[in-house]
Amino acid sequence: MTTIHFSAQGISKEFNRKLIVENISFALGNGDSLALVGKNGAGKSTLAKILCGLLSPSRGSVGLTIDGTPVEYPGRMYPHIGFVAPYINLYDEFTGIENLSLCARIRNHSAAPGDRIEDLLRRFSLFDKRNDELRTYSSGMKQRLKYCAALLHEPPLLVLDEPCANLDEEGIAVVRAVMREQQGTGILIIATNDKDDLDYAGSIVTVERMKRP
Amino acid sequence: MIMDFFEKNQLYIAMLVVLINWSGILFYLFRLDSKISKLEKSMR
Amino acid sequence: MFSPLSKIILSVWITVVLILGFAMPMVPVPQHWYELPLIPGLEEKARNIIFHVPMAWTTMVAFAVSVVFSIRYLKTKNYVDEIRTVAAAGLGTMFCILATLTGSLWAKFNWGSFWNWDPRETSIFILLLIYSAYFALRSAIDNEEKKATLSSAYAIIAGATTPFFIFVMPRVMKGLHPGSKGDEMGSAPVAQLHMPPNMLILFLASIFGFTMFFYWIYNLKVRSLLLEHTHQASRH
Amino acid sequence: MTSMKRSITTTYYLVEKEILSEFRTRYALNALMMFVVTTLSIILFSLGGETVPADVLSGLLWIVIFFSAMSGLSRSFVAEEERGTVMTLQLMTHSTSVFVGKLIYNCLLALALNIFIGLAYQVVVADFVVRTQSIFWTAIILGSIGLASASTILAAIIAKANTKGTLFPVLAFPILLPLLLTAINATKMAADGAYFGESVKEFQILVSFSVVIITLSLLLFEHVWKD
Repeated sequence: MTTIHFSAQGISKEFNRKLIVENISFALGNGDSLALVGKNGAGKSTLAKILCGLLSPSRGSVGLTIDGTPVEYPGRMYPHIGFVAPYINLYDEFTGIENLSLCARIRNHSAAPGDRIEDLLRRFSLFDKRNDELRTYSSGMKQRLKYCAALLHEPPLLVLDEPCANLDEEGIAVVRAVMREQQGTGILIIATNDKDDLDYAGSIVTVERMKRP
Repeated sequence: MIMDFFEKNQLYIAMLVVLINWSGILFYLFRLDSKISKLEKSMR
Repeated sequence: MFSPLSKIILSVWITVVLILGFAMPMVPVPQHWYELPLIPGLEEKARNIIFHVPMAWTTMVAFAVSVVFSIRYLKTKNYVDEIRTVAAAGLGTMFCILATLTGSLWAKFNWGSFWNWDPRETSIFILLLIYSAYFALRSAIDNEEKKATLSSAYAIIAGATTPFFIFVMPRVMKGLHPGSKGDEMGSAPVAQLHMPPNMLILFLASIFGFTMFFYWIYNLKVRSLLLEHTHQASRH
Repeated sequence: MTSMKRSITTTYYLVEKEILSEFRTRYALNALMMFVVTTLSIILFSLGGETVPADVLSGLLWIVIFFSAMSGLSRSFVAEEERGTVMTLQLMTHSTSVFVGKLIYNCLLALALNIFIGLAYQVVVADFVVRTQSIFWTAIILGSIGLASASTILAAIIAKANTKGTLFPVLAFPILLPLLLTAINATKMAADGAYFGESVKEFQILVSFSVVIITLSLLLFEHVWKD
């Protein structure tokens, strides 16, 4: 098992010279989980993107250490992160299995990805649809495939933005199981407004759009 | 006297025109400069 | 940076350059310090060099300034660097248009047509295109931070291609400006100046004066943009 | 596996993904081929049976190449932006690998397209006789690489702007002009039957242009790629 430390120090983000996220700090280790809550438009997704290294913060810093070695932010974060969000898309013109093997290859996961891909497809009940192009998938099925892609490399840090969006009950049950497993091995961060999701969070950070007096 | 000089050397008429334009621009710039300085002071 | 006294000195400096540029008489064989040579074919039009070349020079300076601050912006992500880039590029565009117009007018009476595609005319035209592309790009991006980053990146790429023109253009087109390929006096990438000393001094004084003049307006523009910025920030 | 080797395989799979995606969606290829055929026939119509000097014809050739590159090479990044797969790529790999992958794919596309244009132009335009084929093809190959390298970073820039299609040629033209002028000059020399050695200077300019642009792109790409 990898030892992981993940921390945020005074993260702020400006858009169009306006403050969207203000002064967020926390520190997490193995087995910790965190929920980011806040009103619509309060900057939850922005913060989630910053934590994954997709956006750079205007101020503050993000620190990730894996087995005691600090990871370069944001350039070298990607191998350690799994990220699922409604605004992330996979390739419509490829089939489910092509998308996943593409993921595995680009990520350089040579360690028998074939079995892992099949396991994940089975787990998210997509195995029968694996050879269909993604454009024929429903939005719920696409969401499940995003989970497969995010879990493929067994990331020590899993960030979920609206984890249960578009999912049916069966899907939600699988996602809940995934969340519980992640808490056992690494770090789980969820950005959500769903009360049920909060049961899976050890601590809660409220994101507010600060108004200057 | 002076008029005679300008009648003979018409290039100097053009020079006068340019100088008048130039002084106008300079006047404007100096005023703009002092206005911005004042604003900077009041903003602080 | 710019004290009131130095502004007055600068104003007097350029005024003197303007007066001398017009007033120094042109004679076939100069005898006194104040007399300029009358070159057949150029005649009184030679005075233009005092007024036209500084515009082109200032355009280049403005472009260099905007590229330098673009590099700095990408390093610091500080909006002040972005404001400096924009201010320099805006003024550069103005000087670029002035250089194009004055050059084109002079070319009509010296070389017979308003536009001849000689290397230096082409370079100023390309600079005009780069400036317009820069502002077109800026107007097509809504987000301020993205706008600053992307337009800075573009300015840097554009800046990096300009040295190529110095090598490429003399190879592919005939030059009319002094110092171009085929000039009997010899060719050089940047204009080689064959002038009597008094004219050279006046010419350099003009270049210097207009460069400082650019700096003054640039300074005004940066300050006003900064004011605008703090004003907008205080409203939110 | 060393990290060098790892990023090479990553880049290889990224290029493979681009090619596969192109064959599935036909985003660029079909439209580009039609574009080339239409422009060539417009040129043939307007030339009528007139004899046109070789330098005009070399200029026309590079006009076709420039505009077909403008309509094809911007797709690479614009398509990712439109499909919303930018973040997916960002989560999969390092930005440098993405850039190099796109660059290689664009080079391949530009080479395929321009070799086709070069062949078609020589066959179809009767007045355009290339006396030194070696100069002609070297100019086409080096020109394609230069065109692709400048287009790749500019495509990454305009992918984030609102008016993508119209903006691309506006941004690209002043930057590509030294390349185009040099390539036209080399093509002219090829038509005039110059020796290969005479055009070495042209090729040096083309190569150094690509080297400068690619180096700069690698430095700038991370800023452009990440919001």
